Amino acid sequence: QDPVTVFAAASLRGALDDIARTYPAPVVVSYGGSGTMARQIALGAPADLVILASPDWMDWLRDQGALADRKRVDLLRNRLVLIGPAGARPLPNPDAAALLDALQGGRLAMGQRAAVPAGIYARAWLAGIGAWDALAPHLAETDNVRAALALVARGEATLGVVYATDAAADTSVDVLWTVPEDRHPPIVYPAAALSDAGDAFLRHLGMTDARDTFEQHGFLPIEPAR
Amino acid sequence: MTLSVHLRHRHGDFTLDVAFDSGPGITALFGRSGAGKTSVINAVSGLLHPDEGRVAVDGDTLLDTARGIDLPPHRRRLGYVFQDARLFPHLDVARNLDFGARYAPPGAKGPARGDVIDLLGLSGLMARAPATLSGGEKQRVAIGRALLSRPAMLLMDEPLASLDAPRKQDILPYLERLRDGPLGLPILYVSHALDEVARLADHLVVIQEGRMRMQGLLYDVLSDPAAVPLLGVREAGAVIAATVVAHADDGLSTLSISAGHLELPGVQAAPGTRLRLRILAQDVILSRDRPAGLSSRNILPVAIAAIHSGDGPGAAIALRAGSDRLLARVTSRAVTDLGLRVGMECFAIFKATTVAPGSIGR
Amino acid sequence: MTLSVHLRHRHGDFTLDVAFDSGPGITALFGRSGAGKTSVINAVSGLLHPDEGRVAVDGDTLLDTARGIDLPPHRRRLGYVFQDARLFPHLDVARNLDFGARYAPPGAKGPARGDVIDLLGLSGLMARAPATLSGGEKQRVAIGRALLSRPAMLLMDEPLASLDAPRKQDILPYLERLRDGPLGLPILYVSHALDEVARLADHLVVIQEGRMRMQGLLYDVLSDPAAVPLLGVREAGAVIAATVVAHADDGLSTLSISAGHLELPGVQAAPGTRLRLRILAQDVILSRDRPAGLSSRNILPVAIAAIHSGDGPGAAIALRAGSDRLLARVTSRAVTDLGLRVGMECFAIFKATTVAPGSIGR
Amino acid sequence: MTLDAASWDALTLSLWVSVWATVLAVPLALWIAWLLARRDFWGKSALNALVHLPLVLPPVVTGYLLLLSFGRTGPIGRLLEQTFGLVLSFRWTGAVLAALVMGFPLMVRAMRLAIEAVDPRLEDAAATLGAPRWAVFARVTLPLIAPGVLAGAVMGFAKAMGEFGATITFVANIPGQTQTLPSAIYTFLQIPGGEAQAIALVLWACVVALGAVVMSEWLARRVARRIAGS
Amino acid sequence: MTLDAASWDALTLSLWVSVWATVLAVPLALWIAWLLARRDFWGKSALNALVHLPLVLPPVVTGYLLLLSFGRTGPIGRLLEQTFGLVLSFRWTGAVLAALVMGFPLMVRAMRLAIEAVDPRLEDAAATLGAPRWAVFARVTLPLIAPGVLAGAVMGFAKAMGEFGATITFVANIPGQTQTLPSAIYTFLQIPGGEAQAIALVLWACVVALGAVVMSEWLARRVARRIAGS
Ligand SMILES: Nc1ncnc2c1ncn2[C@@H]1O[C@H](COP(=O)(O)OP(=O)(O)OP(=O)(O)O)[C@@H](O)[C@H]1O
Ligand SMILES: Nc1ncnc2c1ncn2[C@@H]1O[C@H](COP(=O)(O)OP(=O)(O)OP(=O)(O)O)[C@@H](O)[C@H]1O
Ligand code: MOO
Ligand SMILES: [Mg+2]
Ligand SMILES: [Mg+2]
Repeated sequence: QDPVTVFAAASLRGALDDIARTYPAPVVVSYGGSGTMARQIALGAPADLVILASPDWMDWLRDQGALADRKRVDLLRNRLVLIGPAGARPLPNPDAAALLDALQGGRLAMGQRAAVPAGIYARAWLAGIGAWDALAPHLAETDNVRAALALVARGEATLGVVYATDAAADTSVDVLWTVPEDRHPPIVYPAAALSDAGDAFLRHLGMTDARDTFEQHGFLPIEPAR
Repeated sequence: MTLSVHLRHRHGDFTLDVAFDSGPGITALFGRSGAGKTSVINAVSGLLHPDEGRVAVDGDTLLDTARGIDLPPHRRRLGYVFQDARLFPHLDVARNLDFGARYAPPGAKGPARGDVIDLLGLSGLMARAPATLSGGEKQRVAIGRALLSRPAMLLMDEPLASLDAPRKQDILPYLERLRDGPLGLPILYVSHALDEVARLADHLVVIQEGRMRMQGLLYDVLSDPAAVPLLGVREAGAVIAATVVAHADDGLSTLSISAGHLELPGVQAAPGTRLRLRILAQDVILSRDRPAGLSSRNILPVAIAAIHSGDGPGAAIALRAGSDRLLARVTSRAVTDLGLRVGMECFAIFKATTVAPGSIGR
Repeated sequence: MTLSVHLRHRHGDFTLDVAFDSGPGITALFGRSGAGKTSVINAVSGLLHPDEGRVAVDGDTLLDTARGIDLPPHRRRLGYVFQDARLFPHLDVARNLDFGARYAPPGAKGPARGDVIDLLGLSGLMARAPATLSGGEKQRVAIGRALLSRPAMLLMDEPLASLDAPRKQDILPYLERLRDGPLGLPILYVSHALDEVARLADHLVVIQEGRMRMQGLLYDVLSDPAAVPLLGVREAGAVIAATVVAHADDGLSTLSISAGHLELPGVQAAPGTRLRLRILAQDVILSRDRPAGLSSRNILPVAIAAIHSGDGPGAAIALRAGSDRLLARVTSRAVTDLGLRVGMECFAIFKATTVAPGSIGR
Repeated sequence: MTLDAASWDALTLSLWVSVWATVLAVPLALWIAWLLARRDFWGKSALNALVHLPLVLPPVVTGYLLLLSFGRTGPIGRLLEQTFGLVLSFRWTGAVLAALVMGFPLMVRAMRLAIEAVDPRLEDAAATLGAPRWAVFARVTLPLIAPGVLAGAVMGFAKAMGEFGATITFVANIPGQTQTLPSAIYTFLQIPGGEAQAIALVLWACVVALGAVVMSEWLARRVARRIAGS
Repeated sequence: MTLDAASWDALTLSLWVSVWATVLAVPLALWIAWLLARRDFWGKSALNALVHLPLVLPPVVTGYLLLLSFGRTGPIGRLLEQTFGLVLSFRWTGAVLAALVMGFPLMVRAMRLAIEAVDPRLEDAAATLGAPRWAVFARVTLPLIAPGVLAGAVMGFAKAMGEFGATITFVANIPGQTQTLPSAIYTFLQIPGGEAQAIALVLWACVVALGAVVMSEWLARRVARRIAGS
């Protein structure tokens, strides 16, 4: 039986691997950055299903005509959190001054502001609270969220903005504040099937068991699927 | 075999402009350091591409810039013994020796491997890396390597300069045998040692500062008093032909030359063999009367053909001995004291031991 | 200056085991190809670390394996002329020559740069890259480079083998001047050419297959009939001391030796100078009676000191001429015919031109 | 240092890919190195520049360029598929290509330096002994540059083992098919708590590549010793 | 090929970082290359292996290891900060370190091959002329290996221009401070429609690095011509 090939955003790895194990057919998942994968799909990657961390890239794929008339769904949600080293004092609803104060001359780690989805969301939040200009000189932007997490975990950066899923798993960081979902564009993981096999697996991901697994890994289900 | 070389080439300030044609046997290229000897031999081998020129061996044109012919070195079949040995550092002596064998045309003749190894004393060195050889050992391997590639002609650039006298004495007769034996291997031989040249060469080409100064049969060039300044006073001397007559029990051999008989020690050739004797001008003593009671046994009646007095205290005397020509160098004072003049008959004395084995060629 | 060398070293199958002590002046190391000459000189220079040994120059220990002393080459101040020239390919001739100057101790004496360049004929080559030099030109630059590093001693490994005879004749007297002049530069000189050795050396060390066979003052070794087989029959000959008496207008000079007077051409030294004459055994003719009417002007009364008959057809005759010793090589037949025996008085004849400029040392 | 099945797959795939990349690249690199070292021709600078390109560009860009040209819709990729049925993108074969391209400048440089150090007079000597040009190369030049070729091959192999950006961009990160060791390491680093496994993989990468380095040193030393004699 | 201000900053920063990385690495690489080529010592294999490590490891891992050791909380980073006041993380200095480390194996290899090709008999000759060991190196070995040193420097420079993974992991991507050309290119590639700007930057990267390649060739050719004479 041919395996189902899934191209998925790297941050989904833990959850998706667990779910794949419960699927009757073999599933292989190629993890990568959203932009890279979108281009690969557009250039003929042999994927049955693609799950990105960025609606923008899914829109781009659609514009390229790569999705044909296949089904596209928003599969999962995630939350943005402000983190600091373990034991740091919570920082609810901070403004620019509070953030600068908490940085103590250090840096705020986050995904690259324009390229990494988590960075885009972080920027939207900071801009929304009028703190972007003040904080911009104090950022440490990375090429993926995990690298931002590592900077905080290693004590290189004082604060960081990452996904709740990332923060939950690392004991050397604490969540100082969870950014309300209305302060940034919705963090959704859009998925699109590219074949019948992909379609079937996508349906499996919508089932209760799978959704439970995602939730165990800190993801939030999308309210009633479509 | 004929070798025809016409070259014109510039390296920086130095201009090479040499032309000579020579017959079969060994052609010696003689000249001072920097005269252009290596440049000539490189052009013959195909390693130097001269500005203009023609090189032909036995009528086969190897190079002709006018006609756009320039055979690559590997198609010229010339075994080259370089001035620096140029052994392959990654191959042991045996593999260096055997390097060229496979490229020889199927029927090519050449000396037997075992003979070459024995002659050059290489049997103990076969497994050695070139880096561990002494200077002379390297050069011997280089000679063997060139011979074993079965070339149609040998090019040798001062091949014996790093060898000691006894080893030279072993190798010189072997080169003669190659030249004279069934192989009839012609050799273009570069040297600044006139004793080697006198012994080996049939044809002599003298170059000086890139230009050809003299060329011709060895016998003619060496007995020409005009060559004395070119070759150097100490090195001048005639070469004459002799035939072995008999060997006595005490080791002395009798040889006949056109003017009479000579007694020489240590001659290895069988009776009847024709040899070449080199008699250096400075080794000949002249006497008005036939002297008696001398340890020297070789006394020939000669006639004075010419007297060339140079700038220095010496004079070169050309002698006719039978049909041969000899050269003697005496002091001007002796010319006066003995009243030497052209046409006078007198006696030439030279010690039997004077004619060294190295000067006897075939 | 004294040089003391004691070495024991193995390379593979070859064992070097050499010990000699020599006085001031030039010490020649003579031996066949592969005898171990380069190995000895390398150990002296510090480039070869022998298994065991001691090297001292003038009492300064450069190497003593027993005491764990092994000065690095750059602290030995020995100018080494290599068998292969080893010029620095990235430097032009001028920069090669000047390479060592800055490392000489401030007060070190040495020949003037201009003199070295003139003598070696390098002035036209100064801007050239080593790769464009001929074999002989490279070697001349190498000699100049070693001299200009102002060494305390020179090591020369067959330095003249790639040079033509006239160039050798230019350089040999210069080496003598270095040795004898204000610099008093001692030289360890490797050669397989006995004429160079006879002319230059004060001390002679003969090695064969890695072992020292003979050593001593040049005069003693060369006039020892026992050395004849080691040095080669053609090369044997005594070296004697002479004093210049006068120069005549016709270019002949009169020299006095202990047994009388000689007339030689082309002697450049001023009256009163002491010279060295090499008289090859094979160039000496013996006569029972004083001969007359010969072009040869040098006839000395001698007494036969010993007769060594070898295996071959020749015999080595040791002669006493005044307080000097001469060596003559004659045929065994001549010994019989002339009735030569020890103690007999007779005459030794050798041509004035026989003693070549190259064999006259100081 | 125990590995799960997927990691084992990644390790063996990386080995396989690296060996192939090295084996395929060596002759090509040797040829280019020889051209650059010994020949003068029009466009030599351009060739030299092209060879260096994968070094200069961020690996992701190289991977993207590979995808554009060697992908199934790219000009070369289409040609290869039509004529040889060879598909590179998203296959292990593509991983070989990516590794090969990324290691190529290192190989060419090492080999070129080695070729430039060969004394052309030895090659001349071989020619006078009758050896045609290819034989001179095979019997004189090649043995003399063996240490450089080996050095280049090891560099290429090591680079192939470590190549990530171009590979993941060109052939993605499909376990069992295109997931090489570096991709697997990257993937582990993307999940919370994946560090331990990532470290195990890193150690394995070190073991393999350093084994290759040590082996090549040993070989090079043997060659050098033979030349020095004894 | 017109660039916005941020891209210009990235270009000039990359140049600055690459020049520094090259200048700092050359002497160190030369020393290590000399040790590996000419000395025998305990731990030589380990040193050799260590030098190759950045080649073998995925760049991100190297970056992570740099962060662990040279970060402000890392053992070496803390030491550097306390004793010299030198901070590497999030500074251009850290980008220099990352570029240096990544290019190091390439440099060492090229230089080592060049050193191994030098005839030690020439060094012996220099010693007999009185030159102490460092002078032999400076006046004989170094000029003879100049083409190899140059080759190594160019490889290191090119690699520094192209380095991405280790740099962004170690010093992140701070515009004007640590955003190098590859980081900028990567960023553009991750934005839908960013290709045009990415291509402009790629072209600039090519121009700079290939300029360096061509210049080094020209220099090397001059050296070679001087040795050949004329
Ligand atoms: N590339 C070059 N540029 C300038 N001059 C050169 C070049 N190559 C050779 N020469 C000169 O040409 C002359 C002839 O050189 P060649 O090597 O032929 O001499 P040779 O007769 O073999 O001398 P030797 O006996 O010393 O080996 C020399 O003076 C040499 O300096
Ligand atoms: N590494 C080595 N391994 C084995 N044998 C060696 C090694 N190095 C030198 N030899 C041998 O030692 C002997 C002496 O060599 P050396 O170079 O000292 O000779 P040489 O007297 O200078 O000879 P030449 O006049 O030919 O230069 C030679 O027979 C040589 O083959
Ligand atoms: O899924 Mo991402 O691209 O690591 O934020
Ligand atoms: Mg020559
Ligand atoms: Mg020697």
